[in-house]
Amino acid sequence: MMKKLNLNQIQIENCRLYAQMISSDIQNFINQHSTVSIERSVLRLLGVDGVDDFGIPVCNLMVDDVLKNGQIELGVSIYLASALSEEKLSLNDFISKYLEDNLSLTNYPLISKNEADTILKPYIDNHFNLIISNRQKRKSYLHDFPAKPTELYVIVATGNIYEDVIQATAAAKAGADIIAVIRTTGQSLLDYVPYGITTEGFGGTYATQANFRIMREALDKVSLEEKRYIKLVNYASGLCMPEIAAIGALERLDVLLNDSMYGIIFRDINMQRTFIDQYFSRLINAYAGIIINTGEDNYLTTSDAVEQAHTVLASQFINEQFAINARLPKSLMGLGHAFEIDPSIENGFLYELAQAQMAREIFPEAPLKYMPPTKHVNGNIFRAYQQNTLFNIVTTLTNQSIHLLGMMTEGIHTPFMQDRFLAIQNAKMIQTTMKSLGDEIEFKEDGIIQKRADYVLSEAEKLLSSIKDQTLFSALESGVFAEIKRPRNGGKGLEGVFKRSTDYFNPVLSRLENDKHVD
Amino acid sequence: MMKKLNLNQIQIENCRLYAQMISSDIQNFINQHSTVSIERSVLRLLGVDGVDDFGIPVCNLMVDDVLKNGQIELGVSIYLASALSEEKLSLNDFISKYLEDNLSLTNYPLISKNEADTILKPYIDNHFNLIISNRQKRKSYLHDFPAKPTELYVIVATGNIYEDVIQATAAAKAGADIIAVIRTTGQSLLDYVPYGITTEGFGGTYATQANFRIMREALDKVSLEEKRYIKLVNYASGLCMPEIAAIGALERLDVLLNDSMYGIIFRDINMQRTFIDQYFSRLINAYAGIIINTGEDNYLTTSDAVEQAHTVLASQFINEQFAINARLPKSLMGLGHAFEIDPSIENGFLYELAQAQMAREIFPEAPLKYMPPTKHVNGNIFRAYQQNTLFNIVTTLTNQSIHLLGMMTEGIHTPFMQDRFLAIQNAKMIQTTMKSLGDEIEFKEDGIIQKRADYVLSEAEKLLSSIKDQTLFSALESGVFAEIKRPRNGGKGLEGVFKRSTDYFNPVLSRLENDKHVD
Amino acid sequence: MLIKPYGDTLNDGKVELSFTLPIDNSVIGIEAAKLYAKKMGMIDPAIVHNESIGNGFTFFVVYGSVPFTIETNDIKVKTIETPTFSKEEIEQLIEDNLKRTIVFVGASTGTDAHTVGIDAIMNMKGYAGHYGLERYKHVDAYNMGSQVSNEAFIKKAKEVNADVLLVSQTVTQKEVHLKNMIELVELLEAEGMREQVILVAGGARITHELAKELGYDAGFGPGKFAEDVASFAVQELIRREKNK
Amino acid sequence: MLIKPYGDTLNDGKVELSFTLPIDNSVIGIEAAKLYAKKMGMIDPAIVHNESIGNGFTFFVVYGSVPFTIETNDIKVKTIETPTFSKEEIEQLIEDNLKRTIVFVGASTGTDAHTVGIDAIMNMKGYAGHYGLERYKHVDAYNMGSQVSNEAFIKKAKEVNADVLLVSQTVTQKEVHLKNMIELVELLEAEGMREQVILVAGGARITHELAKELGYDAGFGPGKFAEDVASFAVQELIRREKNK
Ligand code: B12
Ligand code: B12
Ligand SMILES: Cc1ncc(COP(=O)(O)O)c(C=O)c1O
Ligand SMILES: Cc1ncc(COP(=O)(O)O)c(C=O)c1O
Repeated sequence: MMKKLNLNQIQIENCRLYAQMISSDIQNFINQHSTVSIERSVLRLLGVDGVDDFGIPVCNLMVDDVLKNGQIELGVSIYLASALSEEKLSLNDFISKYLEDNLSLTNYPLISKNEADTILKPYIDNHFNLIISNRQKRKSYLHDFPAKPTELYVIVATGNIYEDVIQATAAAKAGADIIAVIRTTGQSLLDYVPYGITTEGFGGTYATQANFRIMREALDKVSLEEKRYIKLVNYASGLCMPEIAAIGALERLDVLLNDSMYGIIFRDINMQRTFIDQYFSRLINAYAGIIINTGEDNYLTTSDAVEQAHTVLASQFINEQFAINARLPKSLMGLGHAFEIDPSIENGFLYELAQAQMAREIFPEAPLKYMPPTKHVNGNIFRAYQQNTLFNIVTTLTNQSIHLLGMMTEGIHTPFMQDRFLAIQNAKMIQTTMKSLGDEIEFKEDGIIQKRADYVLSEAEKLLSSIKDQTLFSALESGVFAEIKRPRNGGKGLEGVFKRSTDYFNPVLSRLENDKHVD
Repeated sequence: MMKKLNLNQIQIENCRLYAQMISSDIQNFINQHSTVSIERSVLRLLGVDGVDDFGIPVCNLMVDDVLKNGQIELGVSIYLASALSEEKLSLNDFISKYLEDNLSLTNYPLISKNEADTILKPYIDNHFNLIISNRQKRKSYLHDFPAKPTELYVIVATGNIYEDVIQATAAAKAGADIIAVIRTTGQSLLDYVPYGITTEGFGGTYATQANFRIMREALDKVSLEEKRYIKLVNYASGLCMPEIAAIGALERLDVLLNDSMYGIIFRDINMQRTFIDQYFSRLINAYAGIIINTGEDNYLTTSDAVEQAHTVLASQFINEQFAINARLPKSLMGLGHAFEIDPSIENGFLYELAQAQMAREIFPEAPLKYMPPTKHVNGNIFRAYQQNTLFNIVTTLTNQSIHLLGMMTEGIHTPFMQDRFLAIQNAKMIQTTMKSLGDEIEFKEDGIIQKRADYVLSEAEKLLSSIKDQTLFSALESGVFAEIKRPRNGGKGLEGVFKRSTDYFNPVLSRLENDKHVD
Repeated sequence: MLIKPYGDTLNDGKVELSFTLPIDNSVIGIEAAKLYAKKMGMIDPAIVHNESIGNGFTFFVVYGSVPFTIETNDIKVKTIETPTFSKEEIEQLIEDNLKRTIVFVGASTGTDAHTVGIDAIMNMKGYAGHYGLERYKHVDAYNMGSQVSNEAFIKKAKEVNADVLLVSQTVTQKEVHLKNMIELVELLEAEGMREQVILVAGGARITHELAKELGYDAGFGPGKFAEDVASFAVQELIRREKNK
Repeated sequence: MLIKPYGDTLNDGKVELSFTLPIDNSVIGIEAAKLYAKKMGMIDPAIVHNESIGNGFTFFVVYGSVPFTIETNDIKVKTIETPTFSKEEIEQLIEDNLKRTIVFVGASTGTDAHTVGIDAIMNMKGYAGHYGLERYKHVDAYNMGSQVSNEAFIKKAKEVNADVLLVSQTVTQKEVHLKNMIELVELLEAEGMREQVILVAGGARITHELAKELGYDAGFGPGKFAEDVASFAVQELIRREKNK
C-alpha cells in the first residue's frame, strides 16, 4: 500500500507504546477477575444448553446457583465437574436431572482440579473441535471463494429471523458479502442470552443460538449459489459478551462486534465487568478465527466528528492492544471508524479522506470496519443517497476492508429491502467507475489532507499519553470518549464481577489462553 | 490554475493551427454569402418587429418579398432604406402602411448605399445603443454581485412562460445562478421566430422576444432579492440562429447556445446555411457580450463517450476558431463537453476526470460549459442522483465554469420543481464538502488519467489534421462528428442561402464587424 | 396470488412517496401532506421530510403502509406471443419460409429528433452487443433518421415497397407521440396501405399494449433489440402469407 | 385554498412513488405495480423503473398524477400557542414571574439509548448553536441519560421536586415509544403526580399532536431547541400559578 500521508512514524510508535501501557494496567486487573457471563460461557463451551420451564437458560440457573449457594470465586467449572463426578451422569443427563429435581451444584463434595480436568476434558474437546471444524469450514469456503479486499456489509433488522433470512438472501444475491443481523433494542442489557427461534424484536432480532444457526444455514446456501462466501455478523457487546462469542464460535459466525469499551460508554455497563468480559470473549474469537469489530464509530454519532476525530484513533490503539492481549492476530482486528462529518462543513470530505487513509496506513493489516454517515442523515432520502456515495468513494479510495453500507432511509427506519438493494448498487457503481482512482492520485505535500492527518495523530498521541498517566479507569470516569462519563463502580452488571480465588478453576480459559490456534 | 496532466503543448499548438486552417477555409465561403435569416436579423436590429394578421413576422414578409420580387443578393437593407426614403415615413409608420396596403419593398427606386446608410443610421444607432446599454446593465449587476467561478445552471421547460417564471424564481432562490428556458420541440426547424407571449409548448417553451422579456424581468427581480445576478439562457441554433441572437441581445440574454455545427449534425440543417448563420449570430453575441455555448456534449449523447472523446476536443478547437473569427473574446467562449461515460465501465470516472481537466487546461480562459450524464441515466432516480453526484465532483475538481446540473428524472421527464431543487442541493453539497480537493490532489505521472488525456489529445490532433486535408464540408459529409453524415447540399434551409452580390449592402454587418466592443 | 408492497415484512404494504405542494413549510403544510397521503390510501403516513424549496413550495417525503392488495392471477396483459429468435435463426426463417428480401423502413417521426433508439434497432453496429437490422441477411433496412414527417415516411415506404414500418417515438411530453402515431395510422389507412405493412412502434415509453391500442401491430420498449422486432415481423409475415 | 401536488404546472397533481412487490420482474409484475398505483389514485401511472432485486422481488419507481385536492382552510392542527423567547427573555420571565429556580428532569426513557436529542436540549453546550438548559439562569437541569426506566425517572423527579419532566424517545419501531410513553403517564397518575408536573416529550418522530394524544402537555420534534421547550414550560408554569 502506498504511503500518502507522510505520517510521523515516531508518533505512531509512541501511541502504540502508550496504549500498551494503558492496556497492560487493565490486563492485570482482568487476570484477577471473572464474571457471571464468563462462567456461563464456560458452561456453554462444555455443552450446557437449554432453558427451564420459565425460559431461564440453564447456564444462568447454574451460575446463579453457585453465586447464591457456593463460592463463585472458585469458578463454576469445579462445581459442575464435582456434580458430574458424584452423579456419574453424562452432562445432558445431569442437566435433565438438575432441572427435574431442582438440585444445587453446590451440594456435591468438591473434587480436585486434576480430577475435574479429566472429567471435563471430553466435553471441552468436543466443543473445541466443533469450533476448529467451523474454522476449517470457513477456511475451505474462503479457499474456494476468496474474499474481496473490500467487502460489502449490510444489516437486516426485521425482528423476525425468517424475514431476516429472506432479506439477507436477497441482499447477498444483490451483491452483499457480509450480513449482520442487528439485535433487538435492549438485548445488550439482558444478563442472559435468549433462547430458541424468535420472530418478534424491536429494531432488530434477538441474538440466539438457534437464530444464528438458521441464518448461517441460509447464508451457506446462498454462498454456494453465488460462489461467494457470505459472512455472518452479530453483536457480542453487552452483558453477555462472552456468551455470544461462545455461541458465535459454535455456529460459525464470521464477525462479532466486540469492543473493549463500547458497553461502558454506550450501554452504561460497568467498566470492570466490560473489561473482564471483553478479554474472555476475544480469546474465544481468536480461537474461532472470528473477526472482531470495534465501535469507535459510535463516538462520532454522539460527539462531533471534526473535533473528536483523535478519540477514534486513540481508541483504535487501545483496542489493538487489548486484542493482542487476547491473542487476536492483526488479520482479525476489525477496528472501527466512521464517516460522520456534517456535509455542510467546508472541506469535510478532505478530513474524512485524511482520517480513513490514516487508519489504513497505521493499521495496514487490519480488516478495518468503516461505518457510513448516520448522524447527519435526515429524512431526505436523496440527500442520504448522495452522502452514501461520498462515503463509498472514501472507502474505495482508501481500501477499507469491511464496508458497512449506508442506507438512504438511515434517518427514518431500519432498512427496507429496496433500501439495501439501492445501497449495494451505489457501492458497486463507485467500486467500478473509480476502481483505480486511489492509485492514481497523490495528496499535496503539507496540504489540507496531510495536515489534518498529522493533527489528528498528534492529538491522539496527547490523549493516549494523558490516559496512560491517569489509568484508563479514571480516564473513562472523566468522559474521555464520546464525552460520556462513567463511574468505575456504576453502571450495570457490577454485581456479576468477582475476584478469582487463588483456587479459581477454569479449564476453558486455560485452553483459550494456551492452545495453539488451528487454522 | 495548476497543470496536472502534463499535456504535450506542441500537440495543442498543432490542433489550434489545424483548426485555424479549417475555419479560415469556411470563413472565405461565409464572407461571400448571406441568408434569409441574416437579412431578417438585420431588419430586427433596425427595429422591424410585429406580425401580420396571419401571425407571420414582418421580417419574414419583407425578406420573402425581396426574395420573390427583388434581388436578395443586394441585401434587404437597401430595399428598406429605399422604401423609407421614398415614402418619407418613419420605420414604424412605414411598417403599418406596408401591412395595410400590401406593398412590396421592391417597388421603390433603389437609392445609393451612402444614402441608405444615412437613412438607416438612426435606427441602427438606436438598437445598437440598446444593446450597449444592456451590456452595461449586465456589467453593473455583475459589479454589484460578482459571479462565482462555477455557476449552477438549471433548465426550465414547462412550455408555459408564466409557469417557467415560477420555477425559475424558485430555482434561483434555491441557489441556481443561470436559468435556461428550453425551447419547444421542433422550434429550431421553424424558419421564423414565433411572436408574443406563449403558454403552450412541448418539452419546452417557445423562444420569443416577449417571452425573453418576461423572464429577464423576473430574473432581474430575483437577482436583486438574492444579491446574485441570475443569468438567462436560450438557444440560438436552428434556422433562425441570427435572429435569436438579435432578440437575445435586445432583451439582455446572457448566454446563447450557439454552436457552429450543431444545427448541421443534430437538426439536419444545411451546412452552408449553418456556417453562414453562425458567423452573423456570433458577431451579435460578441457585440452584446453574450456568452456562447457550443454543443459538443451532444456528440456523446449519440456516440460512445469513451470512443468518441477526441471528437469533442477536435470540435472545441474548431468552435474556438470560428468564435475568434466572429470577434468573440475567450471569456465568452463557453465551449461544451459532457460527462457521458457509462457508469458500469471500469475506471470510467478517471476518463471523465481526464477529459474535463484537459478541457480546463487547454482552454484556461473559456467559461467551459459542462453537461451532466443523460444517456446512461435510466428511470432509477436514486441511481441518477448518484450519477449526478459523480458529475458534480468532476466539475468541482476541475473548475468547470457553467455547471449544467443533472436531474434525477433525466430518464423520465423534463424537470419537476423538486428535481431541480434536489439537483441544486446535490451540487452545493459537493462544492462545500470538496471545496479544496482539486488543489489537494495530484495525478500520478503517466498514470491512467494522464495517459487517457494524452491519448485523447493525440486522436484529436489526428482528426483535425485529416479534416484540414479534406475541408470541413467534406468531413461533415463523411460523418466525422457523432457519426452522423450530412450532404453539403442536403438538409433544411439551403433555399435560404444566397451569394452576396458585389453590391451587397448590410450596414448592420459592417458595424458588427468593425465597431469597437463597448464594455 | 394476493400481493402487497414489501418493506421489511411480508404484506406490510410499505411505500415511499414524494411530492411538492404549493404551500409554505409549516404545520399546516405538513398536515396537508399527511392528508394527501391518506387520500392515496396510506394508513398513518409519516412525513419523514419536509423542506421549503422556495417561494411557497414545500417538498415532502412520506413513508407509510397502503392496505390494498392485488390479485396477480387476474392480471391479463397483451404481450407479443411469438418467441424471439437469434439473428441466424431469423435469417434461416426468412430463407426457408419467405424466400425473398424483407424491407424495413424506420424513422424517428414527427418533430422527434431522438435517433439513438431507432439506430439501436437498425444500424449495422447495433446496441449493447446486439447487431442491428442492416447486418441481417435477406433484410433491406432503410433508416430515415429523425424528424421525418409522416408523409415523407409513407412516401419512402411506397418507394421501396416496405414490408415493415418502424416508428420510433421518444418525446412523450404532453402526449405529443400519441397524436403523431395516430396520424400515421390514419394516413396509412387513407392510402389503403395499412393492411399491406407490418406497423411497429418503439421507444422508451412505448409498450406493446399502447401500440396495439393505437392501431399498431406491435410495440417495443427499453431492452428490446433488432432480434426482437425482426422475430416478430418475420413470424407475422409468414403467418400473413399463409393466411392469404 | 384548494391545493394539489405540483410537478411542473399548477395542479398537475404529479407525485413520485416507489415500492417493492414480492413478484418477478415481468410484464405481469409491471402491470401489478401499475394497478397498485391506480388503487392509490394515480391516473395513468408510468412505471418508469422496474428492476429485480433478487429472489422474486421487484423494485418499482412510478410517476403519475393524483386528482385529489386538499382544502387547506379546513386543516386544524394542534400547535403550541405560546411564543418562543430567547434564553435571556426566559431568564427574565422566571425572575419576574416565578421568582424561584425551575427544576427540569430529563431522560431518554425505556430501552431507548439515544442521548443526542436530550443532550441537545439539556447539556451546557447545546446543539446547533443553541445553548442547553444547564446554562440557563434560575434553572436546575438534571439529565439522567439514556435507558432510564420510567420508575427510576419518577423517583428522581420526586427527589429533586421537578417542575418539568423531559422525555426523549427516538426508537419508534413497532410503536415501542407509544407503549413506553403511555406507561409513564399511567405511573405518574398512579403516584398522583401528573398534575404537579409539566410533562413534555421530544424526539425525531414526536409531534405536538401525538404528545397531546398520549396525555402529555407538549411535544417537540426536529429543529426544536432548549429555548422552545423552556419558553413553553415557563409560560405554562406562570399560567398554572396564576390559576391557583
Ligand atoms: C440522447 C438524448 C437527446 C439527444 C438526442 C441525440 C440523438 N441523436 O438521438 C439530444 C440532445 C439531441 C436530445 C434533445 C432533446 N431531448 Co432528449 N434525451 C436524450 C436522452 C438523454 C437519451 C435517449 C437515448 O438515446 N436513449 C438510449 C436509447 C437506446 O434508448 P431508447 O430510445 O429507449 O431505445 C430503446 C428502446 O426504447 C427501443 N426502441 C426505441 N425506438 C424504437 C423503435 C422501434 C421500431 C423498436 C422496435 C424499438 C425501439 O429500442 C432501443 C434499444 O433497446 C433522454 C433521457 C434518457 N436518459 O433517456 C432524453 C429525453 C428523451 N429527451 C427529452 C427531451 C424533452 C428532449 C428535447 C425535446 C429537449 C428540448 N426541448 O430541447 C430535445 C429535442 C429533441 C426533439 N425535437 O425531439 C426528454 C423527453 C421527455 C419526455 N418523456 O417526453 C428526455 C426523457 C430527457 C428529459 N428528462 O427531459 N435528447
Ligand atoms: C446516533 C444514533 C445512534 C447512536 C446513539 C448514540 C447516542 N449517544 O445517542 C447508537 C449508535 C448508539 C444507536 C444505536 C441504535 N439505534 Co440509532 N440512531 C442514531 C442516529 C444516527 C442519529 C440520532 C441522533 O442523534 N440525531 C440527532 C438528534 C439531535 O436529533 P433528535 O434526537 O431528533 O433530537 C432533536 C429533536 O427531536 C428534539 N428532541 C429530542 N429529544 C427531545 C426531548 C425533549 C424533551 C425535547 C423537548 C426535544 C427533544 O430536540 C433535538 C434537537 O432539535 C439515527 C438516525 C438518524 N440519522 O436520525 C439512528 C436511529 C434513530 N437509530 C435507530 C435504531 C433502530 C437503533 C438501534 C435500536 C439499532 C440496534 N438494533 O442496535 C440501536 C439501539 C439503541 C437503543 N437501544 O435505543 C433507528 C430508529 C428507527 C426507528 N424509527 O425506530 C434510526 C432512525 C436509524 C435507522 N434508520 O435504523 N443509534
Ligand atoms: C461495538 C458495538 N457493539 C455492539 C453494538 C450494538 O449492540 P447493542 O445496541 O445491541 O448493544 C454496536 C452498534 O453500533 C457496536 O458498535
Ligand atoms: C448547441 C445547442 N444548440 C441548441 C440546442 C437545443 O436546441 P433545439 O433542440 O431547440 O434545436 C442544444 C441542445 O442540446 C445545443 O447543444
